[in-house]
Amino acid sequence: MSTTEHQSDPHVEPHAADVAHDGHADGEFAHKPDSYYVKIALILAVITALETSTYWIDFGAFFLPTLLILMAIKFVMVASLFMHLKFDSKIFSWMFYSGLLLAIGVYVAFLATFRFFAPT
Amino acid sequence: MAVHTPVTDGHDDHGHGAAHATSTGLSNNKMAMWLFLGSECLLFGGLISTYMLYRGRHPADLGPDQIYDIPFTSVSSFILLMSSLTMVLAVSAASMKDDRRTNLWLTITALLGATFVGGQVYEFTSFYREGLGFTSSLFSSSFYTLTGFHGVHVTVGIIMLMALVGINKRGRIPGQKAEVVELVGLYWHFVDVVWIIIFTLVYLIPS
Amino acid sequence: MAIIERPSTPAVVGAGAGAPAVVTPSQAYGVLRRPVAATGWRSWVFTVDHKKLGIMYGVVSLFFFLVGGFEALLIRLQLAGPEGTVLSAGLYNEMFTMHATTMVFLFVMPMAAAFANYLVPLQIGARDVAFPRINAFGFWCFLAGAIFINTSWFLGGAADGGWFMYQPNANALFSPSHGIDFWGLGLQITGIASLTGAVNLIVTILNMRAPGMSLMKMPIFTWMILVIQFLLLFAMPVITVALFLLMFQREFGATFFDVSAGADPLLWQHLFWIFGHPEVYIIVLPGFGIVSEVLPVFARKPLFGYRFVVFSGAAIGFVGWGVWAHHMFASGLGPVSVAVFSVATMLIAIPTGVKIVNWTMTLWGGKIWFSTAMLFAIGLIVEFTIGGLSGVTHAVAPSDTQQTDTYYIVAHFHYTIFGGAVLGLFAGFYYWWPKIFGKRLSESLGKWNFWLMIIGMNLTFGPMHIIGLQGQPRRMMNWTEARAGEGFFNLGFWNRVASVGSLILAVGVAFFIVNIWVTHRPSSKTPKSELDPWDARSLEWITQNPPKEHNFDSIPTVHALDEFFHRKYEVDHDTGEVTKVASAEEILAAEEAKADHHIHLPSPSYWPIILAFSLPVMGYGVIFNRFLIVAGALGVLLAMFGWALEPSVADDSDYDPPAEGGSNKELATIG
Amino acid sequence: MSRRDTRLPARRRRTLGAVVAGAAALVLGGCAQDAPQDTWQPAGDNAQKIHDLQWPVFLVAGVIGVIVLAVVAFAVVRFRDRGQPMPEQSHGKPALEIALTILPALILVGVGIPTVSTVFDLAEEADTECIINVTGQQWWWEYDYPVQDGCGGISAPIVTSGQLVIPADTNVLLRLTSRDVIHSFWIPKLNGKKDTVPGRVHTLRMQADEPGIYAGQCTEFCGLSHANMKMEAVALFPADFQTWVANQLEDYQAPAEGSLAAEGEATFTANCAYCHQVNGLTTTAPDGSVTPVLANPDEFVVSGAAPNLTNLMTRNTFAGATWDLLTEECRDRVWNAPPEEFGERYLAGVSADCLNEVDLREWIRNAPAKKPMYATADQAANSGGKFRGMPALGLNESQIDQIIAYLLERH
Ligand code: HEA
Ligand code: HEA
Ligand code: HEC
Ligand code: CUA
Ligand SMILES: [Cu+2]
Repeated sequence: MSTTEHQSDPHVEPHAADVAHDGHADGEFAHKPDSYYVKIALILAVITALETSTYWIDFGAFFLPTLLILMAIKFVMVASLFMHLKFDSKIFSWMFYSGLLLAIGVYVAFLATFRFFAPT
Repeated sequence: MAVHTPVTDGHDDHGHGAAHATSTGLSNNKMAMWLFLGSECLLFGGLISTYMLYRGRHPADLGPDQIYDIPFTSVSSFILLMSSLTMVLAVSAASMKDDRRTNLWLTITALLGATFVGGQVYEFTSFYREGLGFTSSLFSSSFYTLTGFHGVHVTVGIIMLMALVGINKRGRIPGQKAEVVELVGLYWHFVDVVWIIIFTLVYLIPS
Repeated sequence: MAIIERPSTPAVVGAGAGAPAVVTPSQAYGVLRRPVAATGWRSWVFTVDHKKLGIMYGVVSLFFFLVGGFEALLIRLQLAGPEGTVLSAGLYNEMFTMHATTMVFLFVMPMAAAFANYLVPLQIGARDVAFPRINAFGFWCFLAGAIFINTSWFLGGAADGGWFMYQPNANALFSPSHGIDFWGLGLQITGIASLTGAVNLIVTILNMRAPGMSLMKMPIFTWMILVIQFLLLFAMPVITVALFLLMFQREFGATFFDVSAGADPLLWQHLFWIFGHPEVYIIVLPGFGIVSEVLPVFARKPLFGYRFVVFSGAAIGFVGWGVWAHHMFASGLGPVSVAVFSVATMLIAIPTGVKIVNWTMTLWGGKIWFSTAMLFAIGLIVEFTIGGLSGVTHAVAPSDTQQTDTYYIVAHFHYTIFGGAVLGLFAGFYYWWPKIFGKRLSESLGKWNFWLMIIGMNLTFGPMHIIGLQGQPRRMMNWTEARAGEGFFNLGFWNRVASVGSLILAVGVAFFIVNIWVTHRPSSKTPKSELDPWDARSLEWITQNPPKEHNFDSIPTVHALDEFFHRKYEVDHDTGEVTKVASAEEILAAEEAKADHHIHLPSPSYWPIILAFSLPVMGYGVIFNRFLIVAGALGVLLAMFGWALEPSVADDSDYDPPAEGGSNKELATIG
Repeated sequence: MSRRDTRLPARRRRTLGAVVAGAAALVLGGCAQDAPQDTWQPAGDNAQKIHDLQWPVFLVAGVIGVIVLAVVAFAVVRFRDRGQPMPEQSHGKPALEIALTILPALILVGVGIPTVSTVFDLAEEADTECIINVTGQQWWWEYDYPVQDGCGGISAPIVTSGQLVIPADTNVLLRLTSRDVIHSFWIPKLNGKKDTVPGRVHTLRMQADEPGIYAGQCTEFCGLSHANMKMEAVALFPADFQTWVANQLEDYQAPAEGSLAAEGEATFTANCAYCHQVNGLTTTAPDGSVTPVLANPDEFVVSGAAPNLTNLMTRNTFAGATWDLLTEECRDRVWNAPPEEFGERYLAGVSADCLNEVDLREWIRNAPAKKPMYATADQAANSGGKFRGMPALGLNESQIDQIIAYLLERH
């Protein structure tokens, strides 16, 4: 239950931070008005609607790239804005995205070695 | 009741969530959560890849194209997406120390999450009735494994949200209240972004 | 619930602080009273102290080293002559599977965790890790998983699919005993230890460094641990997925690897090796970190090219993700994949070479003191290089199709693992022993230990190069005269040499155990070690031997890499002359003089061990009786609930007000 | 504590010597001794390609190793503590570092390029003259020769096991698969190994310069009797190969009426033929109708296959090439034959004088006692009653006599 764990011993003064970080853990984003988040949610809702529309409307060759791009946009929006990565320390972005990019790199390479994704 | 007098020599040696006392100035808890989420990327990546490899391996009449109910899943995906909004509002309320609204938004988030899980349970049962058991085909096993893992994550999130509300009501969140809400929020949003990927790769892109 | 203010180490007790004062707390936390014992077994079982946990990690993994070594000896006994009959075919298969599993997951990895746990907070000037209870939880998960896996020996047989457990041979159809179920579930449990440990140590290292210790002033061992933890963080979930698929298949009828259902067995191989290759660097980097500390100390020079060593470590960690398929050159990947992975694998020789060069250059121009620790470190350079170079010959994919699954591979990885990781760990034992246990191990027994191990390992694993290139496949329960050949390279002779070598190796290892006994037996005359027995360089030596419960009376401020050295010595930048300006005792005294007044240490807890030991209950449930799953799950829930309600540090108000007058009084863990 | 260890330098020098000698020995290994699976004695194109690639790599690795050891040894001797003052606290020389990073990179480019080209070379299939399907199963190999113009022409399918017979100096393409778990096909003197994965077909090129027997072994761990899953490639001059093909396709010759072998035929039909196929074997029902005896091992064996025994006595080994069908003396005659005479001796097959009856009898009496297999009733319980391997059939000695007599005629 890491959520309730405390730092046991943060005896250290903040010192010249050697890892780049901008902004503080709390601060700026905390003061974003609720309407800001509602707006983002609206955009997300629209994108989702667009995505789902591919079920009814044929986008032809654009289908796959469009879906993937929309997915990536949604992902990044939630991560940057709702999860505050954009406002928070770069270290967090770096930790999360290194996991994500590693996962993408490794698993895409792995699927590629099968040459086909799903033979039917 | 003994009162602790802060030590004045600059060594803050007991620290309750003193986010600024760390070498990077960042909170331990939050960093731990982000690391954990980075790690989770490889977990879900593995499950998604397994699904991608096997999604075409099924009897002709029991594949993704026959089974999925896109309109239904779209609605439940939308609900999960909106729970991210209510979650961020809870975090925002918590950071303004507004307990009442924090609890309200947390509760709504939990309810939306529960709706999503309910939808998933419904989806699973209807698939099952159509003949798609966990062991029916490679497609079904990898589908249920992937979405099941996600469902378990959501469920754990719901438990955390409700626990948060419960503890919050008794004024018992240890440490910094806002941060705990934020941590649960990060987890919750992560579960949501994973679904964003699953929804696109699994449901929308036909095999 | 009483809070006992307890001076933990007599050395800390200020004048007059003899009797523990008892105060009444304002609040009672948690479901149960917290454990309070400061002595006896309870002080170990419920501890959250990183040093105690480190020692427990060490003791348990050393035990498993002996177990894994015992299994290896049985293997070598079986192969000492043709048509060996020491073990039956089935038992032989269990033996090498469990030998590898034990050595990798229950010895090297947790032994590295032992060093990391004990030393990282000390090296960065912290009083504990970031999440002490999670730390305790990790240890108990490791122990619970380790015991769980090994109980399979008594419950119908151990896993028999080889340590990479290729599918479909590991299906229930082809391996009907429960061994593989134990293996999969057990590794899942020990995996939790690795994952939580990774998060914990990364946060600790990034966030809890002493003032002034920038990343580039961080001791190199801590750096390597940081790299390893990132590898663990990202590699463990991959094996987790694989193990879940395995479990669903064996227990719940899924068909992930069942070819008749259309599955592709290569899925398992990819998942395993995506984990497995980073894993081999997880195995070796602790050793690299240790010798990077030991070599400078005994060459009396700073580590040559510290930055290069740091970056090459990170580079190894990174490139290590792109080469997994070199374990699959013969699996039928197709020429394009094979070519790509072949070249990628060669790349790894570059950063590793950087390390070898830097170690060698650290020796160059030094003033070398051949302590046992130093001998092990030099041994590592030599033996690992041999293993690394044979690794490069595997990387050449076409040659590897002649080598893979022969003893030539077995030779490669024992040279890298034993010659890299294990020799490094032994260097660490001898180097840090006085720090951890307050006494030096005997140097003369240590020399015996070293030379017998070096001779033994070369006699054991050296001939395996020949055996392998002569075409003897690995995982063979026996070999026959018919295919042994004649002349200098005949398999019979070299198998016998390897078996004799393994006995010498065992005697070498036994010397280590004897050394511990001789040093610590009740009647031992070994004196307490000096404060700074090796003229060391890094921060962990600015503490008592062994360190106080709270490590540092005051947190040192760091000005340089090799902080301790620079406090002891003054370096004239023009002449390069080095003069001693202070003794270790003086430096420590100065630090203790400005001791902090009010140190809160994290408090012991029941929950980590309860939570951890609920997991194997669930494991037995999965295998034998679904009812036990529920029982275990209840334990998990109860423990999580108790845990959540219990803060790791008591509220300020639960401590006595700080003592006036600046005595070195430590306020103990609450009860 | 001893701060100085004077033994060390000597030891280092000895190590150095040993390593140089070892490296030299490795290089010379190619022309040294006679282990049947030596990977340094290529006897065909493909193995030769690998060899041409690997010996320079070993040489490079050996030289690097010797240099590293020499430098370490020198440093250890030269810079040991002889009471000199504290050394200069130098932190490194970036130029040197960079140079020593680039150098290995260049060496690796030198290794990488031929590696890649050899990988593609070995994957070449266009020049194939002959195709053979190879199937692994616990714990033996089956070879089937599809009807083809290649291999000098094969007019009807041939199924055999244990020994892979190929025409010498011909590019043969093996199509590898498996019926149960993963195995790996490896004849070191002819090519590297390739896994046989159920559900997949992998290809592997084979070519032998000269007639002879080339030993190999399954090299992917495949369960209980992995160690007893061997195989041999037998190369014959193309003309001899044609003879072999013709032999394999000869019609079934029933044993002479009233002979021991004839009794054996009946015993075999009753006890063995439901797993083992003997092509052309028939059975006469009480009503006089004659039907071919078709084995259906899929009902009894997990992998669904048992070796085809039609021409058992044309092979030299049995049960995963683990035991000889030939007595030691006769075996040596074949294995040590000069290339020109090899074909003739091999094609002679196993005569009554040459039969290694001891091992064959033991096998028929109680196969699992000889070779660890999963072939008792309770072991089979978890696999739907099917065995992995050949069970003990509980035959009496006279039945075994009959069967041996019968098998001896399977030429
Ligand atoms: C500690 C563990 C460890 C380490 C560090 C390594 C390091 C390396 N390994 Fe090893 N490896 C294993 C443990 C390890 N390995 C294990 C356990 C297996 C088998 C698993 C199983 O099948 O059970 C295995 C198997 C294995 C294979 C698969 C073999 C097969 O099964 O067919 C390959 C193939 O490429 C390989 C390659 C390498 C390479 C290139 C390195 C490199 O990192 C080595 C780099 C080091 C050097 C090269 C030496 C120093 C460098 C210089 C002096 C510079 C100059 C050098 C050159 C220019 C060449 N290893
Ligand atoms: C950390 C990893 C590690 C370590 C340290 C070792 C150490 C040793 N290994 Fe291990 N080994 C592996 C990892 C490791 N191995 C792996 C991954 C495999 C592949 C498995 C597979 O194919 O699946 C393998 C396989 C393997 C094989 C090949 C088996 C086969 O393919 O059939 C052999 C054969 O000789 C072997 C031998 C040894 C020996 C002699 C040691 C020695 O170094 C051991 C030295 C230690 C001791 C000798 C202990 C001392 C004991 C005593 C002093 C007393 C006895 C105990 C009591 C009284 C309680 N190992
Ligand atoms: C239930 C099936 C089964 C029955 C019945 C059976 N066998 Fe077998 N036999 C096998 C299998 C499977 C193998 C391969 C075992 C191995 O080598 O691992 C085998 C192998 C052999 C071999 C070696 C063949 C080769 O080419 O390597 C011989 C000879 C043989 N059996 C003879 C007999 C005889 C004679 C009988 C009857 C008396 C018999 N078998 C009955 C299943 C069976
Ligand atoms: Cu077949 Cu090993
Ligand atoms: Cu590897």
